Amino acid sequence: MIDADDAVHWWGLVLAPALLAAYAYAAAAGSAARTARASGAPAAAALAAPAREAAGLLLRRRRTVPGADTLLWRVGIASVPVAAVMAVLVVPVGGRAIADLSIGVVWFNAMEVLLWGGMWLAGWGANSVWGLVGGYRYLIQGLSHELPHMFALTTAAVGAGSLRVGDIAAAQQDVWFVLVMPAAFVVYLVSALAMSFWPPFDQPVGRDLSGGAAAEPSGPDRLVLLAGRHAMLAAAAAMAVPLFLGGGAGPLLPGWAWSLLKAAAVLALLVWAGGRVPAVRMDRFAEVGWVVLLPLVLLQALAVSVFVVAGWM
Amino acid sequence: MLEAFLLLAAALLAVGLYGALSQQSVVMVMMGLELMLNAVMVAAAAVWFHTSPHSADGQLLVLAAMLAMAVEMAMGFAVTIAIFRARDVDVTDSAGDLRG
Amino acid sequence: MAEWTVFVVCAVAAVAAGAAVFRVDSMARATFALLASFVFTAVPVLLLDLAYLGVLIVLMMTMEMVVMAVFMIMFMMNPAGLMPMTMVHNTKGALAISIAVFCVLAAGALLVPWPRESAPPPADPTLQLGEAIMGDDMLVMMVAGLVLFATMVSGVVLATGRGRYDRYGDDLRGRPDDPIRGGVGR
Amino acid sequence: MDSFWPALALFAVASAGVLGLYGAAALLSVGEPLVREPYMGGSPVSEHAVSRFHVRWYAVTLLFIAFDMEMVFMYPWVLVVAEKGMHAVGEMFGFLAVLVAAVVYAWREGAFRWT
Repeated sequence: MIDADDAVHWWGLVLAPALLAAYAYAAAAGSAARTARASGAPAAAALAAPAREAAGLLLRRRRTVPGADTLLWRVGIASVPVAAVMAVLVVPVGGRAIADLSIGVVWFNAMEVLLWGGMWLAGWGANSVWGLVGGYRYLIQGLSHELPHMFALTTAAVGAGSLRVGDIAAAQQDVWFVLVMPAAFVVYLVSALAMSFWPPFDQPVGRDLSGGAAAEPSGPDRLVLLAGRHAMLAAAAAMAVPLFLGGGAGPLLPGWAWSLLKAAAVLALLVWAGGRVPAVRMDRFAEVGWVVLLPLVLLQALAVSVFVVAGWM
Repeated sequence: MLEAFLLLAAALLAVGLYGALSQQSVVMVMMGLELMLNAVMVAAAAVWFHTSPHSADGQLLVLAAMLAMAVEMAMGFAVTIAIFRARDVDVTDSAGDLRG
Repeated sequence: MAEWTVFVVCAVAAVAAGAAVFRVDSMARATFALLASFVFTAVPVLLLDLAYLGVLIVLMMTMEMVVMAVFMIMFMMNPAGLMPMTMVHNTKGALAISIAVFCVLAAGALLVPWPRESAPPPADPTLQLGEAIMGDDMLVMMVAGLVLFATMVSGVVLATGRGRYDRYGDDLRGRPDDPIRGGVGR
Repeated sequence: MDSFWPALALFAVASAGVLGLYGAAALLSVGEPLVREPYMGGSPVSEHAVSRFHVRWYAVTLLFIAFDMEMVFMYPWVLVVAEKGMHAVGEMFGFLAVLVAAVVYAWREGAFRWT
């Protein structure tokens, strides 16, 4: 455990968080441009909007609430971006991850679940009703999408017979998993939106709660929470590439370029879909997640397992 | 190194036992039980690594402890909800009192 | 040496967080102290080459402790610990018993001549676990399936205040009388 | 054998990033924090938010805790299914079918509805 493994790419410690930040910024800029275009403003000016907002949040006088549990509040908010960065530990770019753990899929799952605690604490710590309700909304969304999400991850792992993300990407030499397991891919995308409470699953920070879990955080707290949310969406989009889209495979360009391009495409799809799909209320989604998505992805997993055992994959 | 892991497990078990014995609320008692099962997991993992890594029994014991924890939690909460609904209490001392 | 440092730091933190569970007033803090204790014990498990089980502890315990927090807030009279109050009985006796148990276990841990295995651990403990689950120890999974089934059914029976007959009426023919319509079905 | 040192290092990098943001804000931001009542749409705040909160979906949590224990077995199963063959597929999906039966029962009882 102490020896530096060959599979460890230490330079990724700087590069991966930087890339994640760039993708998170792109997601923020993309959704700002979409909003601007919808309201008739020039979309190009919106590309700098997230930077302006971040600078404003850094400079602004912060607010706090009497009776807030500051320790838990800060820990909860900070855990959102930290979990997103930790999740990309196992995400390969062109076949090279920081550390391609033998249980990479479980690692990604565990890091993404840390947001449950983080978001609930972000809501609870503020001593604000809206924030608290937002935190609870995030939990019921998690309870609804997490099992289908886990089975979607497992389906990709079954296809490769390995929990190592690098092996899963390598197993798609002949055919990308998105073609073999489309239902798992769709469920994965739905859960990617839900885990980063991106529209249409943005009820935890919904307008009807005047911002929900994000109602009270101000200044750097708010910046960290929102940056973490965008980073989580970017991390989930990046993970879709080795799981379903063949990793770095592609003609002409080198592997790393294909990985980055595909991740950007998935992220663009998620941001775009977020603006097109009507909001999904969590009280409806609970039953849909358990009664529709769960059996659907289980049948998908069964089909893939049979393919694997029969030697068709 | 095995001794160090077992000491950690013993300390966690003792802390959990203290909580399970001294707390009145059902939910807090469950937290004590969870800490004790946590100790079981550490001890099982350490014993597996140091005495019998060739068989998976130690690992299975960790899984069994985790399963016990989940079942204990789910059933504990279900029973607490049922008691709470019927009697409006969540304290072990009152739940033992049979008069309604 | 580095591993030893990590072990000592995490072991001390795990026990301290475990003790904090019963010391803090706020139920939210108590629950997340317990989660911290689990995460800190996952690190020593990772040090034992059990990558899968260590990460699994983080995964499962995060979900379980957040659910625990939900119930803590629902049931406890003073979830944020804003009014000092205690809900304990017989602390002295519990403390004495716990210390005695710790001493016995610690003596056992230090004095028992534990058998040592010279054979190295398997290259992939996760694979070993999978083979055990699907091979000789299949019974574990079978029993687990039945236990989980029983847990789910009895959990629903005990926990839901309104079952089928409450929602649809005695002849099961009315429209469900739900405060909020679900996503699937009537 | 996995090395988790990169994970520890990445945790340090991520934490340093978050702390850096807080540090920058401490240097750049204007004035002391303003202590204000939580936003309630203009209504006066009459009580702490952090009091008892009745979630309406508590039955889902129980089902989830039980069902997610299945993943404990499924992740290692992934590694051996190709080698063990159809018999392993049957075992795992039989196991899952039992749990799905419990989910269907819960659905019929309305456990996924807010009560």
